Amino acid sequence: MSIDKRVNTAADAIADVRDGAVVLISGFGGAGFPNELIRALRDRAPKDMTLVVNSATHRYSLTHELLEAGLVRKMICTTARGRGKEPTAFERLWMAGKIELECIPQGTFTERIRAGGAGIPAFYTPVGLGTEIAQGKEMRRIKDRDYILEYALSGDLALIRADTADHYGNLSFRYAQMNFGPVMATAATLVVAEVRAVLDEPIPHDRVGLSGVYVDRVVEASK
Amino acid sequence: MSIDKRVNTAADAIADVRDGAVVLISGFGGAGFPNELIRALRDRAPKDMTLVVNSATHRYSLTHELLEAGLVRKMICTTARGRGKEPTAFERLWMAGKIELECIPQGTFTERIRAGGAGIPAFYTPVGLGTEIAQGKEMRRIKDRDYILEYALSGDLALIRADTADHYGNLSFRYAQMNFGPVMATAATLVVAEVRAVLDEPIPHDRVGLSGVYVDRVVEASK
Amino acid sequence: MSPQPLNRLQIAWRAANDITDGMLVNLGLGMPVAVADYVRPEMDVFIQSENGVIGVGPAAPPDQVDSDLVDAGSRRVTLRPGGSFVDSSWSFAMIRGGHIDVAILGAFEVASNGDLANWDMRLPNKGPLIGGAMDLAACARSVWVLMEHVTRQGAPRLLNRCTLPLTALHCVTRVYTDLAVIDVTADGMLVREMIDGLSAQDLRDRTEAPLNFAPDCRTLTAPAIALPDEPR
Amino acid sequence: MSPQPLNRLQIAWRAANDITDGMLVNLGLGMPVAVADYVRPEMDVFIQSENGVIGVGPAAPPDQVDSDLVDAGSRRVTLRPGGSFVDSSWSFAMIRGGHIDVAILGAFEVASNGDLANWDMRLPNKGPLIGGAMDLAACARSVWVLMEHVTRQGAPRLLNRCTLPLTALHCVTRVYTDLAVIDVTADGMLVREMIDGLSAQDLRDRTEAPLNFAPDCRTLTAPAIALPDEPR
Repeated sequence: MSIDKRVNTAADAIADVRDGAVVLISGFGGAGFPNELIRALRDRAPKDMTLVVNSATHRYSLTHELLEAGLVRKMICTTARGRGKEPTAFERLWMAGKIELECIPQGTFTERIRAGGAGIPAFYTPVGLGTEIAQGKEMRRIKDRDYILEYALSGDLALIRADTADHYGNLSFRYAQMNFGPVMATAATLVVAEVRAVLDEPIPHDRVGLSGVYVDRVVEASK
Repeated sequence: MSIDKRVNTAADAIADVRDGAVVLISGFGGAGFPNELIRALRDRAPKDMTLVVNSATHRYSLTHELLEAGLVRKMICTTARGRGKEPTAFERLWMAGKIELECIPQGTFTERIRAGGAGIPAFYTPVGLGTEIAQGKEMRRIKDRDYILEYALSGDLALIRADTADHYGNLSFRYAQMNFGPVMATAATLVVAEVRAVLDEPIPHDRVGLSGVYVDRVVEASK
Repeated sequence: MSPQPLNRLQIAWRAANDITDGMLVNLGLGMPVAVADYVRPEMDVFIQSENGVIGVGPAAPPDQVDSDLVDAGSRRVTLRPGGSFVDSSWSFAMIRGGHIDVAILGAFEVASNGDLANWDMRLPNKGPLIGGAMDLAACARSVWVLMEHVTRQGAPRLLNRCTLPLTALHCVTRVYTDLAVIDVTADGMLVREMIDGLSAQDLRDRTEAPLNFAPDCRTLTAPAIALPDEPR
Repeated sequence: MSPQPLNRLQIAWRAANDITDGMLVNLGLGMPVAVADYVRPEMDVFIQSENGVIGVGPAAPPDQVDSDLVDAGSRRVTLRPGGSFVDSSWSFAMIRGGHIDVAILGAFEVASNGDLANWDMRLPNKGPLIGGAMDLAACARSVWVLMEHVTRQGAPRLLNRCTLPLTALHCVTRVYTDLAVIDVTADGMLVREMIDGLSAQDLRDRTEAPLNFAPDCRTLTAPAIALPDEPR
């Protein structure tokens, strides 16, 4: 067992993240939030981070703790609106002009991240054409239809949540838990996965949802 | 059971293919060739087809029968060289000037097909830069590196091979069998899958390798 | 008897009636989600959700709730037979690639050329919410809109031009409101159905966009469906 | 004693010795495939194959052959512990995205600036074969080339400029031949190891590209490895 990506604590797993880091965080629709890693990141408290996360503040996610701790300089997301009438942690900072926002279509969000991990520096998409999203972006006509040019997105650190891991870093996911996890893992320099359980045996090949070649560290959630 | 994509024979499954069709055929490294569908296509004998297939003639595939029957006008592939000293069916036609060839890098091949199925009309890639592949293609510098522009590729018919299917068209694959099957299924107007076994019950969600929403017809291989 | 507008669930019911066998459908937040409850039982339909569910089933009963089995709106759901899951890159490849037969979306405004505004009401103190709306609107084969015909203030939502930020251009193919069912055609808006007791002029009074009426324009009806006492 | 060039398997052995723990490696057809047999046992290495195998194991014993468990060269293989499979789009996203630590490739020619020609010898009667070579050469973090130092006709393969069609520009980082191990640096080719009994001038005579010699240039040695009687 030469390759062993298991780490004891969430704190250890993110100990070397630096100020200014671009951090990708998985989770969507209530599933797949690496909340123990997010809390460890808050405790580690790197400054001026850029977060790449679907929802700026989601009620099942702890990203609001990073925001409230004043650690986030910029948010790249697809949803920055809270549900209730009360403004969210993000909305308060944003209205106060204390945080930069890049709110983009969800398919463009995930495709830009995939591109970042797949060696595609830029691609054309029809999504956002004729809307605010297209402002300032290059347009191009291809076969009688107009498209806008979007660029790859990648980061320094990806925090993702899965169901199980093995010591090779292979991950399995449950139901709709995977969402942005796999693409984010392809697009970050350091990839840390929080899982329900780290297994002693390798995950069978047909249960691997993301190969361990993309994962640097795995940590078992405490609960 | 309202949705039922099962078809009795390979001949029925490809009965409506037309002359001039662009046909995507899965298979790579000996696995995933839909050979009964290929033979049915030869018997159906549409003319002037364009084949989109990794290997122009592979010793485990029957594409050579389409070539020998004179049904192929153009080949889009990544490998057009046979193993032995004897020229392959493709090489004979090609040397005689009877077939058009577009031989491209394999990653560009699969990414162009993915793009065709994913609504991306074009993308930039570093692959092929400075080679014959780049000739006549648009180049662009992005962040200090040069890239070439590649366009999406899609077709009229995809023939793919899988292990099992259910009546919804869901497919499961064995080992390295999937290769080009999933992306090809996203990029063709009509998708036909040949499988070892059509199951009576739906494939469990965590065994589905390709969702049936991409598959129009499934047929059980006779052997 | 004064004309009786449809309620939200009746609008969803009416849209559900146009769903045909084997369709792959995406349902937006709000009114569209209710469409699932009214798809005719003989129809075999797959509902896709942006977070990667292919084949969303009914809401999970309390004893079957699983926090990993959710839809894009964070509802705890079930999976229908034959359903499966993909990651977000596959989910949006499916959407952007034109594999969704119908996206059923809520809207603030629809223009007579099919332009849609449904993502940003410019509310004070609230951030933007795009989510998957732009991908769905721009790339689904058909886009059906479900909305009240006019705003709470009585202003029309079917306009010559949208005033709110656009979601996508020329995308809406059909609109279901509490008053009418309207196709968006190359020649503008064509009323297919209208509730009983409403005149063409009544509808035009509530609509900024020019309206044509189909020669076979029918009465828009729906069974009685009670609204739950839901917090909005 | 005249200098004893390495045979094909000894070249593979020598390259295998530079593989370090945890590397993700892709092995090209021909000589590179043999590298797998000589990776030091204490190294834990994943071999990726373009057809979607992550963790290619040894060739399948006759009683375990499975026609669906193959590598990109159609060899019937096994899967190592912790291995898994992806489809071609993921496989090449992995390659093009720079996730392969080392691609070990055969070659016809390498230029002193690292240009590689390995896909088309312009043989009469034979079609082109690109496969995954261009993706691997252009995008792997390191590209190691394994080849005979000169052609069968005695012409050098390490050139000022490639004469055959290029595979990728400036990509080769290291070359293993039957005579030497050579790094391709920003300052040209740097000889790291050379077989016993060969002089610097002897090597230069067999090389068109200018050669620098590392101050600590060592003797290239390998254990005796017999070539099988293989049909080539």
